[in-house]
Amino acid sequence: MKSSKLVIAGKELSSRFFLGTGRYPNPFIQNEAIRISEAEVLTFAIRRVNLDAPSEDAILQHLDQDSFTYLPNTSGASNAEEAIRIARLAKASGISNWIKVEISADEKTLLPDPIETLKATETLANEGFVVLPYTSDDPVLCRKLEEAGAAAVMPGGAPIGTGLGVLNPYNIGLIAEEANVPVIVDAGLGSAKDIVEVMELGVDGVLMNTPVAKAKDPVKMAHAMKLAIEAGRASYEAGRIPMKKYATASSGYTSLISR
Amino acid sequence: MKSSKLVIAGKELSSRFFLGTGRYPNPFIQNEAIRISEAEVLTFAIRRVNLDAPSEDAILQHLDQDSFTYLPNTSGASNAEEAIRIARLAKASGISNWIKVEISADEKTLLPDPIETLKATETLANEGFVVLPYTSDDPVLCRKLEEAGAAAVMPGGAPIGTGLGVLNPYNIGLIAEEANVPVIVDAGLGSAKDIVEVMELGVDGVLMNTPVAKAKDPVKMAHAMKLAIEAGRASYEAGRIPMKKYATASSGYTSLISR
Amino acid sequence: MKSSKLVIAGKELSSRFFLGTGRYPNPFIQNEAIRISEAEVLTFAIRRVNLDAPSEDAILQHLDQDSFTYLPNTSGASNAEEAIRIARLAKASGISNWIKVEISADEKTLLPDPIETLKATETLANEGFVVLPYTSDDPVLCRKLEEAGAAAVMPGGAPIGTGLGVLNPYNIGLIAEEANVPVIVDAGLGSAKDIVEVMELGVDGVLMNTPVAKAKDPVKMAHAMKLAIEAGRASYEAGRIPMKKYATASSGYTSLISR
Amino acid sequence: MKSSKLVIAGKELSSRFFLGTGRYPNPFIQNEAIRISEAEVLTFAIRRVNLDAPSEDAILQHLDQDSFTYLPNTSGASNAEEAIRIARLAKASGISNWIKVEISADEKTLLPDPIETLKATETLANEGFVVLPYTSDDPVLCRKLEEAGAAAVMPGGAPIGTGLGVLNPYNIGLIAEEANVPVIVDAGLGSAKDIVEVMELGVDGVLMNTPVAKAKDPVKMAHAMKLAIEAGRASYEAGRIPMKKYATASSGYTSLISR
Amino acid sequence: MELMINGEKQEVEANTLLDVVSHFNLESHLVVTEVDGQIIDRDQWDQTTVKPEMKIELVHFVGGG
Amino acid sequence: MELMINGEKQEVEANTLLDVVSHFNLESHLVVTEVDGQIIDRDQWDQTTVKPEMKIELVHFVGGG
Amino acid sequence: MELMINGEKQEVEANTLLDVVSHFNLESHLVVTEVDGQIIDRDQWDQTTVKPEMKIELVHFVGGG
Amino acid sequence: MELMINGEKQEVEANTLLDVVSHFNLESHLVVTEVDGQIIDRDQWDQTTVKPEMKIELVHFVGGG
Repeated sequence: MKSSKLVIAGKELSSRFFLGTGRYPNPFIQNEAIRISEAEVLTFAIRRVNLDAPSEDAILQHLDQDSFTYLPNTSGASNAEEAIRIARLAKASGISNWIKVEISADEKTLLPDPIETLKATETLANEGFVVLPYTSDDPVLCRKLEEAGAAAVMPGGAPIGTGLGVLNPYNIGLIAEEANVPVIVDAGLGSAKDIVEVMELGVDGVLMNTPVAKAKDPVKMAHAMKLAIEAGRASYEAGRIPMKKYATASSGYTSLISR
Repeated sequence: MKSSKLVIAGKELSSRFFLGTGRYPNPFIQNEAIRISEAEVLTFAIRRVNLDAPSEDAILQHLDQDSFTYLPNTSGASNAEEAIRIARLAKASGISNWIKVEISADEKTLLPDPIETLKATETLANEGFVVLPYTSDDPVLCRKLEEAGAAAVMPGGAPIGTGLGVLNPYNIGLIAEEANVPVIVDAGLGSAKDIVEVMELGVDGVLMNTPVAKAKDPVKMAHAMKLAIEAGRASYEAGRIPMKKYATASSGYTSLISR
Repeated sequence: MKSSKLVIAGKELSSRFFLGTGRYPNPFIQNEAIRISEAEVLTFAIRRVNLDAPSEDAILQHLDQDSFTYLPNTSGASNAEEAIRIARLAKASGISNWIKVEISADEKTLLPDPIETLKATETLANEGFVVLPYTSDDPVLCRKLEEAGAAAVMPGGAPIGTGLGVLNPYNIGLIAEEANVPVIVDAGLGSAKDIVEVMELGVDGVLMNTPVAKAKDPVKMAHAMKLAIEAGRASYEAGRIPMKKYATASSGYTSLISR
Repeated sequence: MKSSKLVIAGKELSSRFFLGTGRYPNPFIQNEAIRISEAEVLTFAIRRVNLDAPSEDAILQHLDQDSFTYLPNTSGASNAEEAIRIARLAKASGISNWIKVEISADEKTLLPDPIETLKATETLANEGFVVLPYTSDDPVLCRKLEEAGAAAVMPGGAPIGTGLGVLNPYNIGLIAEEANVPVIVDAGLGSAKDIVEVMELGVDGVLMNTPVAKAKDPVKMAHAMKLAIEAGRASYEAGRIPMKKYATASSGYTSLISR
Repeated sequence: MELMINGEKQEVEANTLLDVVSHFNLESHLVVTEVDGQIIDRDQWDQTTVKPEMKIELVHFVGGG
Repeated sequence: MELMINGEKQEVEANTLLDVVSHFNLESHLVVTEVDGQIIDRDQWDQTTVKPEMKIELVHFVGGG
Repeated sequence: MELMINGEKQEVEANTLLDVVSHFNLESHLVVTEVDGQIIDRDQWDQTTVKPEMKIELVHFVGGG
Repeated sequence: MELMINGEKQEVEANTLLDVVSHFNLESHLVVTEVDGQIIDRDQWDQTTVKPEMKIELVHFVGGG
């Protein structure tokens, strides 16, 4: 069963599953989860080196760098200026010019700042970054991000790490319907069901971290999510039946034995 | 990623997906859908031979009979007596002693009759049938069906053919939690999302017909549903994260660059 | 704004709100809540007199008996025989021949037993009781209860005391659509929203206890629920707008200033 | 049962229901609906006089101007500049300095433009308008509107006129929880249930038009919505019971007759 | 004599059911009685003789939903 | 003779149930038979004599869910 | 003279804005006026001279949500 | 000399940025450097002279979503 490929900024991706690299029990489970997930795009954060223990958290040392596309995020930024600075540092590493713009001023909800996110997206796109902004599910904002040069838009399903799933399927569906760039649902999903739900709404992919990293069995969950992405995409392409209020028999009522 | 196997009446099944054989565009698409679905259990109905064109609808001629477990249904029966008669005719064919008890008096909703379904289940179980009753999602009724000798219980997600999905996830989850026999969700599901949702509730399998047969592309949808079953089971076994009201960052807030 | 009246067994009721009498902080709050609720039908349970303190819980001493219709329940019964015995004791008190059949074998869910409930309903209806069975939301079972002589059917929204609301609005709506006797939603509702939701589905009334008795302010909540019943009924009678996928302006787009 | 009053820009309102004046069958039904609704705040649009029939649609001639607070909207504006112009024209009429900022560039969804809405809100608040912006349910945007001087924020439940209800109760609840100005849910609601749902989430009021004007019986629906507002507010203030997974009996299990 | 009342052994001096009800000061209460499985109406209390070991139920209404 | 087959009157020349099945070319099909309410196994077809007015059901499997 | 009123060319005999408003019998209506982008208050109508080609807006309230 | 590295005062003997990076044994790591707000590429480390009080950032990738 072949599915059409996802293409972002000219790069063809064979997986529609983007995986985060935070909060795993240990690097070995993380790498096994990454392997099983078949994810090609991995996200990271940028932080200061801990000068007392420099090698801690040096996440990339555990990975075969050639086989992935790296998507650093600007987490920790509370405005466009900070996000732009982090993006430039990430790019200077030489491993990727992709950037997930993530700007939040509210530590309780970590919800993205629409104004600052739009500013940063415009600036970074003009600097030649491949910009994937994490945004609210506001369809108008998503259109503006696209116009500002976003290579894809990444509306959240629910606040980061909540596992609440897709709070507003209507908006996500509307964004998928109207966008001219790929739509990747980012944040808030909790289970394989949530993934299939958004994929059936027509989005192009899903970015997840906590639901895999914090599952009882992260590796098996990575497998479940991989299958869910494929199931949801295939279901979307296969074209579901319409909903009906009343029942329809799967065999005719002619030739009944007892009539 | 191995998953534990589903066992019904001592028979170990390698697939948790039960597929119906009605309403496909043609036998060739049907057989391809069956093949792709990897379903082992197939359902059928019993009807009078059309004496003017005897070979019509002789469904089994298209199938390799050894590789499947056949689950004839008693559709068309409006009471226990009619269902029992149909069950005995099905068994007399010699191809299976499994029977899906399906009794409905209401052609608008095709909802199962709890009283007659319980009666027929008891009688047929005593006659040595492997009885899988299609039932409402009433947890007390499901327990009584189990006590009456059902080899598995098959609560409906929604009325047959509606594609409305799981109308009452709470009840389905409660049934899965309390049952001592396998729980197969039968009827009413519409999409791959619905399958993953019930599998994550802990049910043992799903029986589907219309959502595959009437999809725009039945073969690709059969593939989607197969993946959904696997995704949902793996997700259930991997143990999802709890839902939280507020957000949790996937990277710490120490070592932020701009603080 | 007049609404048509609810009539059960020939008795015209001016309120569609049935109120339970258990679990209030104290008799004074209970009576004030009852007064504010404007409920006409009150439910009770039957228990053994505590011989060490006979006057405890003698609920009726707090009420003006003439202004209410009493609906004793058979709570505690785990089969038809026990329910029938309790019903006869209740009737022998001389205060009411109405009975809420409530039969449950499962203390965890308190879900009603469909088979025993049907048996008890038939017997008691034949003995001249006005029978209002508490039942699951199985539409076929509700029809059978009606045929067995129920004066009204009382499907549960969710398990007793959970406050989960209407777990299956589809079934409740179907029951309201098909029933030839009044439909009173009993059990599981948690808030005023839940009441309006079921009333808009076309049910004839609601029976509630815990959501009022255990609210932070039971009297104010009784008021809220009373208003909710009226709001939901008026909304049902007024005929809501259809849902549409896309927007419609409330002013035309001709004569726009800036075009 | 007294409820605390809603105050906007120093004005105490005795009703939490804001009513729109578009799309009624005729002025007489409209006025009767307004009277029954007990709404104090009425919304209007500004359009060019039709020079061929000047008196058409001169809505205010039908109303007693002293008893209401008028809330003109900027509908038809597709950017801040147009909205500001319309606001100034509205104010020049001398009947109100309140303005509902409504800016949309998309005629299919009529969803508000977050960037332009924020701009217009800031400018108009500085000019001394009492600004109530219609906005998406993005909690961060609502906070920025508040900081920009909005007297209240009006997140939409769903796109205008769809009657889809509250697409994202989580966000609406979060906005109500965090806002320091009144929160009025505007647009997309369809029924009395939707009103009670948002009021129980803690919002301060609801603005509605189509669900009343286009109901089968607009006057009775106006009554239903008025009751729903009161029911929802009282329920919110009374403090609902928590949801529980399993049941709780409303009478104890001691002193059961049959044990 | 010894009676089984509400499931418990009780020592009560009584000839009739009325004596039993009075023993617990329940005449004025809305109490319903059952003797050996038979419901006895209030107006039959004084004509209902009780004998040792009889099973008597004294029930009433309590708050419920 | 006249038989009631699958609810309809049919004129069939037949001595045994096998003749009836053959008449409709159903020997090779997975067809199940019932005569006057009794299920007749395939291996009994040739020994089952049919008489006028007998009620015969010839059923098979069709697609279903 | 020719004026652009509400986006359409109109031939109106008028010296002041008040004449224009009167021309359409709108004095008694709750109408708001804008001339070449400037809002003109009602009490300025009679002192506001109109010249050919001026852009005039005559707006009012209509039903809306 | 005293430098402000990653927001903390540090006493480091260094002439060039490379010396600073080496001081913390980070040459082999995928570390990115910023000096007084200017990003300095790896190949400029040895030519970038550091002076007292300079603000230096040494950052790297960590796990994130």
